[in-house]
Amino acid sequence: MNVLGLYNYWVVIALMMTGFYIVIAHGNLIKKLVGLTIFQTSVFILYISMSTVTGGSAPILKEGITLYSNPLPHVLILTAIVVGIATTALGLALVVRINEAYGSIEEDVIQQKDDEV
Amino acid sequence: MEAFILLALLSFLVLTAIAITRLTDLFAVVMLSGIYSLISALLFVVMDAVDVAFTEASVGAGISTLLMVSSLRLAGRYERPSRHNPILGFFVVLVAGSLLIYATLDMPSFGSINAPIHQYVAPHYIDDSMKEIGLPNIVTSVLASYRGYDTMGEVAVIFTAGIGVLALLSISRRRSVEREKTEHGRMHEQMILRIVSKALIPFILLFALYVQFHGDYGPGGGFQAGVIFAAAIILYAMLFGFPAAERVVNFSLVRLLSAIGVLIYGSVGVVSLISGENFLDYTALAADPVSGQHLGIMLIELGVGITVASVMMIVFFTFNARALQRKEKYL
Amino acid sequence: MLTAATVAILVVMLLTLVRAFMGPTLYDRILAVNLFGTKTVLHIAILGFLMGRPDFLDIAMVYALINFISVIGILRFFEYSKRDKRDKRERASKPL
Amino acid sequence: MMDLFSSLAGGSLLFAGSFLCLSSAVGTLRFPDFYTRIHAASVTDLGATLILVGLIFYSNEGIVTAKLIMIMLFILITSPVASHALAKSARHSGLKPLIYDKKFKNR
Repeated sequence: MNVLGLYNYWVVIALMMTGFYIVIAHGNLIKKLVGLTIFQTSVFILYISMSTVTGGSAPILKEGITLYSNPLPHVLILTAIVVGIATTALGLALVVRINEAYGSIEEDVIQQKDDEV
Repeated sequence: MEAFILLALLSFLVLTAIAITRLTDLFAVVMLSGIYSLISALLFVVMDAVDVAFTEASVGAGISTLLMVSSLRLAGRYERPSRHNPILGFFVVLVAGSLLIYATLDMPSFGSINAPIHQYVAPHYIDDSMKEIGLPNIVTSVLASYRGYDTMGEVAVIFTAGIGVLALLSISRRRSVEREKTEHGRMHEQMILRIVSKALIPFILLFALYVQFHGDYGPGGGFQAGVIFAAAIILYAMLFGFPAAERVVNFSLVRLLSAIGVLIYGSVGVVSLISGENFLDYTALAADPVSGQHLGIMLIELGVGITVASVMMIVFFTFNARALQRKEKYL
Repeated sequence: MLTAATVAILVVMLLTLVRAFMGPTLYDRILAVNLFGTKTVLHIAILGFLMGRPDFLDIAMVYALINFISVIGILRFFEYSKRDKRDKRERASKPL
Repeated sequence: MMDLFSSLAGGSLLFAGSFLCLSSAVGTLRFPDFYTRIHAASVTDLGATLILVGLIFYSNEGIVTAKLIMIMLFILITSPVASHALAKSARHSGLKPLIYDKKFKNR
């Protein structure tokens, strides 16, 4: 077992858990979305870490270079980033509507108003 | 050296993430998340994923920050301290994290060439894509040709998200036009900024076109170019007011264009289907298979670029039209 | 020398990050974000030479561009509300 | 001879640039209020320019040099403008500079 070789993955898990903690422990909806973004980015880093080859180069062909890193995760993550911003935009739109309906974006307040009705 | 840079950047990321959890000023949180995204994009460059870094830089650090900030204007700036006990959440996170760390113990070590991920399709892409597609950028070949069907799904998702934002936040057109005169905000006094940006915008648009069409040979492509193009228009809108920007870019045309991009993508597939090949198999588009691939990739990248650019503009303009309307209602 | 410059820039990034964490006013944070972006551009440019493939400078270009746009965006949408008590506390900039 | 010259020139420019960047970062961290900090931060613009010019000596392809010059020009134009806009909007929103008057000195 190579401890240094797994360092990347451990940091990814630390980031993932930070994002997860923000999502479950904070009541503010925008903060939750930021937490979700952190979580999402940690997954991106996980994929890209797996695609890396030691001594390899970026997957753009050039004469004199033989070792390239794996292009497939790059493709998956590239599209995932753009889809991620699209879903974040949708989430923010929902937050704005919730704020208009309830006058707050705090989970507790929204829950309270729901209970009153 | 690379390992050291990686280590340093990863520590920066963890520090930033922890700082984000502790802050209650949401503006500061959004700014730190911008920094977070800059660091992660830098990390992608170090790990040889240049195309991903390109996308993360333009999308994560640019558009995402702008969107978050403009929705903060609609939803308030400060977070209320939570009344829940944080211990329970902390415990859940700790357990989940240690389980995940236990799972990583079986993973191949970082950068190992013998890892299973490098054994299946990747050697085929790296060795044969030059012969089959004829483009130096393997990522573009895989994105647009080998996995073209997948990318079409992604473009459709982006289009759907644009429609979703429109459905949630769109307002009646007449009312926002009435507000035209009062909307220039605090940017009116920034004369140097306005002049310099006005001079820069054509170059930004040109750069977007370069990224769009150079994506076959270097990092870049439709996704990134679309975002940069939209960013230039958004810059104009921020400095000269949204009504002025709507005179430059017709909003209903933008809405139409977002659909046209997906349509271009789909019809390239249908044309190849009619010519007797599989859906999105571009070899049918020209007599020579390689030039057919070139043509097909260029067309679908164009479709992607158009859709991404117009959806980004739609999202941004819709958020701001909403903000304008709210101002009208409450002030 | 390239290595030394990389290390220097990493140190500068750390210092800027500390400024971004500490604040105290929002403008300090915007300044830190702007500085951090410039440092990222430099880092990418140097990294290209360090890794032997300097043809990826387009990324550095995008960074410079996006950095500018996002700073303007934050300035545009940040509305300073005078009613806010916390802002008043922030407004008197304190020495370190 | 030319090689020696260019690596020497590039190295010293990189060194000077890194030094300026470092000093500006220390200034941004240590200075007492926003306006002095933005003053320190502007030193970075020169540092960045020096580093990019130094990198030109390391490049041996025309296109790389051209891109470096473009990035340099872009930073030279936008960075001071952004700082100016930042300072101006801070001033307009009522952020007061820290003034060392008697009362403050006694503290």
